[in-house]
Amino acid sequence: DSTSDGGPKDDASTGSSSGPVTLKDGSQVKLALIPGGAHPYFQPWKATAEVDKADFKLGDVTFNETGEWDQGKQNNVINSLAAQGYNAFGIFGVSPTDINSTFEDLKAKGFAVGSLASCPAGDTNSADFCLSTDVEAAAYKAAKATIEAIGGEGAIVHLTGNNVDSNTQRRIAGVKKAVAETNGKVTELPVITDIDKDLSTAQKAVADLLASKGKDIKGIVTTAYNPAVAAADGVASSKLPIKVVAIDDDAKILSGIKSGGVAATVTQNPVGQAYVGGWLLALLQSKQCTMKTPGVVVDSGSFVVTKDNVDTYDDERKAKTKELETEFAKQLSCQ
Amino acid sequence: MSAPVSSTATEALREDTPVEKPPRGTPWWANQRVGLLLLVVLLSALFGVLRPAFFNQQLVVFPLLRDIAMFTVVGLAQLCVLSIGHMNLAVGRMAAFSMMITGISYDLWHFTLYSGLLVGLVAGTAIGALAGWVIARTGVNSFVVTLALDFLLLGMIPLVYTSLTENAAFVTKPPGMRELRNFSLADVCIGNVCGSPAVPQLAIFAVIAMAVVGWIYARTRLGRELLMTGSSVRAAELSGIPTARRVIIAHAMSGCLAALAGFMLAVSTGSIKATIGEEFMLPSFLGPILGGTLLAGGFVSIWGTLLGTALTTVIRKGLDLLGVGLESLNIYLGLILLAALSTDRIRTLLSDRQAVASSSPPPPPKAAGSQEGER
Amino acid sequence: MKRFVRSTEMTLLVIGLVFFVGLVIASGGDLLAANSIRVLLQFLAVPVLIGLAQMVVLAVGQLNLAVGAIGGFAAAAMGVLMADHGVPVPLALLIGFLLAGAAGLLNGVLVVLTRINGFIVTLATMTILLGVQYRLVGTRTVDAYPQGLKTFGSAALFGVVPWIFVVALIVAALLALLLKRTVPGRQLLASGGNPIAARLSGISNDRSVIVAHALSGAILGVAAILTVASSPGVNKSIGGDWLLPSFAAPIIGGALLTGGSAVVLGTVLAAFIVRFVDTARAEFSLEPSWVNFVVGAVVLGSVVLGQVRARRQERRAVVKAPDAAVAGGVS
Amino acid sequence: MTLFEASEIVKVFPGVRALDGVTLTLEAGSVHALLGENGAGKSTLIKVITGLYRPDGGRLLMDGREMSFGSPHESAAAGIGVVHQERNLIPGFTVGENILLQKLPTSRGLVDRAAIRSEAARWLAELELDIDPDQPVTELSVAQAQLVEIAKALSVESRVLLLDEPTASITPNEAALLFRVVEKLKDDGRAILFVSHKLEEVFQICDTVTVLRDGASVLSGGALADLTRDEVVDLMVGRVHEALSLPERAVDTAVPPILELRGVGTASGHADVDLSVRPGEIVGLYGLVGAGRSELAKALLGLDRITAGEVRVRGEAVKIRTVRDALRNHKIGYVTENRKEEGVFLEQPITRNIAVTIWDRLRKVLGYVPAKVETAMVTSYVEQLGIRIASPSQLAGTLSGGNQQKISLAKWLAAQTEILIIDEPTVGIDVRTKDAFHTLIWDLAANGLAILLITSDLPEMITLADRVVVMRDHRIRGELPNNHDYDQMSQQVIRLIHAEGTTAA
Ligand SMILES: Nc1ncnc2c1ncn2[C@@H]1O[C@H](COP(=O)(O)OP(=O)(O)OP(=O)(O)O)[C@@H](O)[C@H]1O
Ligand SMILES: Nc1ncnc2c1ncn2[C@@H]1O[C@H](COP(=O)(O)OP(=O)(O)OP(=O)(O)O)[C@@H](O)[C@H]1O
Ligand SMILES: [Mg+2]
Ligand SMILES: [Mg+2]
Repeated sequence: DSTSDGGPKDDASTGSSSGPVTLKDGSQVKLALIPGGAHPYFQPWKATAEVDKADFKLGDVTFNETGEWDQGKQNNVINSLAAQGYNAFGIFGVSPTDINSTFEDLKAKGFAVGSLASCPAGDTNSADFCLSTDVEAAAYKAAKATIEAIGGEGAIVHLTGNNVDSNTQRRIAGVKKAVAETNGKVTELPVITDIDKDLSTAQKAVADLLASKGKDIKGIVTTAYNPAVAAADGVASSKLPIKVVAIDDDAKILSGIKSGGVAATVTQNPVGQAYVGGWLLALLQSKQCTMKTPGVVVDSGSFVVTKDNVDTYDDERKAKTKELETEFAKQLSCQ
Repeated sequence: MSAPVSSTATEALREDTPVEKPPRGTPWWANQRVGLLLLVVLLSALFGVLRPAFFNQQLVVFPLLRDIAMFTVVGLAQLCVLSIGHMNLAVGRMAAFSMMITGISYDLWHFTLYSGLLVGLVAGTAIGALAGWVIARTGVNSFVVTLALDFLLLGMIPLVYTSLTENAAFVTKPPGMRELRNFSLADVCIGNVCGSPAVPQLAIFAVIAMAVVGWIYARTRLGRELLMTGSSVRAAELSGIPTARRVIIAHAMSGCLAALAGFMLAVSTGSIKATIGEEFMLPSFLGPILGGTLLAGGFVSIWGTLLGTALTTVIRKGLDLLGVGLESLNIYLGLILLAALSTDRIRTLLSDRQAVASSSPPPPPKAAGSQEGER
Repeated sequence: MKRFVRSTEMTLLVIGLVFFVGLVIASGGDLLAANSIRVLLQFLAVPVLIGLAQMVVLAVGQLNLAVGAIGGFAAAAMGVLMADHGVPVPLALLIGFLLAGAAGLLNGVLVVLTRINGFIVTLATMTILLGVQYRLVGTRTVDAYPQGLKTFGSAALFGVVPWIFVVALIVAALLALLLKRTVPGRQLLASGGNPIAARLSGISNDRSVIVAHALSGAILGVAAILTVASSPGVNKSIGGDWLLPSFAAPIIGGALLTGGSAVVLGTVLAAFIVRFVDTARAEFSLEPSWVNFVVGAVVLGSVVLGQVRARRQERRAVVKAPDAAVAGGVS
Repeated sequence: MTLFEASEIVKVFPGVRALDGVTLTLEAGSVHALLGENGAGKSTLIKVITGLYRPDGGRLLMDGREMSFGSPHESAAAGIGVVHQERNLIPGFTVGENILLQKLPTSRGLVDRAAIRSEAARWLAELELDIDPDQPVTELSVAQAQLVEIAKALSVESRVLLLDEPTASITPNEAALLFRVVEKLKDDGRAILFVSHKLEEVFQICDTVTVLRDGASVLSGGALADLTRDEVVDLMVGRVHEALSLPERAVDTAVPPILELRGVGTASGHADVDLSVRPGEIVGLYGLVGAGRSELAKALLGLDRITAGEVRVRGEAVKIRTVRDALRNHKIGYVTENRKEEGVFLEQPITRNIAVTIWDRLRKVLGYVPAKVETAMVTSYVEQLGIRIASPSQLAGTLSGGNQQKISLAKWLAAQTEILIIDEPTVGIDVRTKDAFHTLIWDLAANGLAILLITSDLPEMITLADRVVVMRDHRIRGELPNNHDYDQMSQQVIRLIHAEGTTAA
């Protein structure tokens, strides 16, 4: 099974305190968690949604991933759910440049909306809040981890996803920043984008990279799922002394960390996003609280996992989740 | 108009051969459009009964109609090239290309909403005409040319976006765009009478497109010549139709409509980005073909395109509402599609069987006559 | 021989060689290293097969939009059988292969039974199979299958020629033999070349259509096996990028969309050329977008060139050849 | 000895009884003619015999034994070879493979190429054909292809050979070759069924005859020797058929030619073509298939490049670039020889098929074409040409060949052309319709149209033309005034065709 992080039961204990603000009545809240499409990253949301329901006694929760990475389809899904009575939405917007329009529509109809796991592009966030990994910071951390793994010197290369996505642009910036801080000791080869569509594309790109530039590369930092899997595998089979830093904590990647094939991975906090997001949305929708500054952006945290902390990183993450609740409590004005 | 044939010859020609009758008109229930309409209505009723929310004006009907409108325009874009027996595999990418130009016009040149649209339509027309020109000049199959063009644009568009924008999207919204996205006919009033809040204003674009395309194909010389070209290029060429020009025009129309669909998508999702139109290809074929437009060319149906599009969109929406998860969604979609297509076939067969009794001569064997034989 | 010199295959061979030599020079000879050649060939196996899978349906004037879906679904089935149900490798691969063949067969049968255009039928089956693939693996990447298979997937003859590439070549050779030298193969091409004449000669076009689709499915089954063997795991993205290359290879290879042409060698050579573009991209660290751009330009260029050549050979055709309905065949 | 018998065959298609109790008997060592007007059911009978269609009634007997053929395969195995009316070769295949397609020789599961070569060569030799079995069929001439089809029919070791209009698209010389082959096969004791609309041929080579009318046999197995041509025609037509009599028509030679070619050469190889047509004149352009007549016509229309000489229309040198140009600016029309592919739009209504040339004239604001005016215009031509239709919106493909041909002609009349090039107007068209066509063409000329008539049908040429121009190998070989005497004219024309070098008339 690939969803190896915490799992719902563990998190239930984390959340049982219900944070500093306790939801009075969640029974009118029907919560929908909507990822952009099917992706391993979101799988913890599914279980966490159920935990939200139990912990906060919500009217109903649902998890719907039928958006298929298409903003139009996702909008349809959202509208359908709204029509069926769901009134609090935690959404990962497919298109960061479009999602504000969707948020505005929902807000106009009186729903509570949270932007989860990704924030809208640009400086405005039309949702009530955004709880997401700061992708630039995460990429920065990943690059740092890579630089550390290669001993602070040499060439690294960054593999990532859809070039025409503002989050990708942020990731590229994050890596560049880390490289720039080494004052030229570490150099970065041209970024390889658009290889997250499917595993074989990623695999081929990695193999070609290793064949043509393998000797010059000391480290690979990946900020998308398929390239991460492919890079770990490709480097292992090429037997080149290249350090790979992956993303997320899919079972495959964790086993890579344990076996040493993957130097580090940067995990994010999907459970925290879904749990805290659900709690917040319920508070907002039940009109118990309002945001002091609507549209506030909060980093849900990113964690570098290496062989050393592979067994314990989840505790760190749970602590962060707790911290998030207190942090948000400050942003709320409640009755 | 003086007749070049004398009355004696006319007499001589008027032999006593029997009148050659066409095959008996197909019964009303075998008409594809009627079948589709029934199917759409029945399915809507079914979904409505299962989930009353299906008739929620703001949250279901409004976006549903907006989608139908947009995909109808997409279907019309394909229909224009189908009419000459061609295909346009680059519909989506043509939309992306035109919207890129529109986006530039908004972002860099600060155009108004409609002048930007106009620039996009021109760009779409131009790229479509280019495809048509290559096809007409080389005689290479349209499938190949538009596939290659698709690859080309697929490569080119992201390069432009990354070099021109920060977020890989043009986010400047000219005034009016937001309103266009959300306004319905309820916002259009004549005196005290306002339209329905369930009908999006965007749908007007589709209505205009349908009217214009319908007019062209039903009433004008251009439309007829396109259909004749689709029926048989060689006969068309030898009848004095400038087929090369018609090919270019059909593709240009396709590009123009693709641009319009791209605009509708951009307005309804929010921004102009490189991935616009990525999901256009399949619906572009489904709508017209379910509606009875021939892949081989020579016959188009505008209403059929609307109905075909409506059918697929309604099914998807219904499944959404029924809460069908991703594990089953595509399976059901595919199965319903196959079933819808097969019932159409069954209807045709049944009506053929009815015709056996009558004494009219048979229809000519279709192009692929080989497959039509007895065994 | 003379015919060969003027053929598409010859042109492709020359283009391919020039391209390759250019790349070798650009890489300062690195490309000739055993490992580089191995990587080059490793990722040719599947493109060759998917090109052939499309070519064989094009040969009867049909097309198969479900190439990626059939391959992905079969790969997912194999992965799940081995990883979740502990089915022994050979059996799992066999089942996956048969499933792919059956899916192809189903396409053919549906086309013949319903008389719906193949374009639409395969579109529908594609949608269904994508759903099934997702239902099988969800968002996981399944990789818990025996090491032996993976070893096969990455092993190479003399460390240079990957076994999976050898398998692809064997399939290509068998397909060529089938189409050129066996009665069913000839009948299939006859149906594609002139369906009416074929029927009058007692050939069942229906059977040809079914055979072609089933063959296409079977070839995709092999492609799925090679994918499972050679990739880090199986997930829902497998097959997602097969559709366009599946058309590019046979079309560059000289296949007629109207049917009747068997261009196995051309398809293989075209796959090589597309692969060289990939390699060039890595060599020059270009954005992947360039690959699409170049492939688009190459396809367009080669068809236009081919057309010019055909024109020169056949000056007599006065009226332009009709743009035949691609998906024709059955409507 | 009766080899084969079909008795009381019934075949029903949706809406038609194509065969209604047809009986046909084929004797060994004899050539049997199967006659009937278009649509009488000749081809359908052949398809029933070869197992392509399953009959709805009746029996098939081979050597007195009842047979039931499920597919062409089975009939071939029983020794029935057939040359269908439709062209029947697979383009990508070699001559050898095409000949043996029905039972490709194999060895160890693989197609045996050597066997194909030798066996095909055997059948080609039997027909005295000098064709390489390894040649692709796409390189064959029309006549060669036709003969290869006959080799294909023989290759199933056929004792019964069915030939469905084998001479429709070949010249008399090639037909003569074919007939020699038929004689030979007949002497070998095969039974041959011969379908043709050319009665001269039928009387030349057939022994017995069956006549079909509207799917029923009105004469089954009569000896041809006992019948006259007129009797046969009457049987086919179902009433007394009057021989064609055309009124007097004189060409005013004082009028200058409206179309004139001077030393024209084209990209497809014509050289030094001189030709002229006056208003009211019918100039016959005769030649063997492939002589380049249709190509010349197409070059005149701008579909092929003219490389030398000049074309003068109404006394002015012109350059015609497209068919549209020819039509609009010079009032030249071309009725193609290839009706189904180039002449009519089978899937389009009759209105559009005829109006296609006049939309230009009808169009109003924004290209709008008023449907009423269009239909009225079209209907007037439908009436004048006696095109028998149920409604103007009927699809052209539902009409018979003759009526389709009339439509193909009508669009040029509607366009009010003054120069009309008519290419093989009566190929595959039955006697009665043919007569109607001849009257029509004659009448058009009498009304002042200049007509260039391309035909391979010598009787037709001699009936209609005022002058006969003979073309061979893309060059004019001579010109003859026509005295309408068949025997004399045909001799002169054939002599011209085979003359060495160029002779001027
Ligand atoms: N496959 C078919 N389906 C339906 N009707 C058919 C079919 N084939 C032939 N017919 C009809 O059967 C009748 C006989 O046609 P057939 O082709 O046998 O005539 P024919 O005598 O060969 O004419 P021709 O001299 O023009 O070749 C016609 O009315 C024709 O339209
Ligand atoms: N149906 C055909 N298939 C293949 N080749 C053809 C065909 N018709 C003509 N050709 C070729 O085209 C060239 C010129 O033909 P063209 O049609 O101009 O001759 P034509 O004198 O008009 O003969 P036809 O009596 O067939 O009209 C020849 O080389 C001939 O072999
Ligand atoms: Mg016939
Ligand atoms: Mg000709």
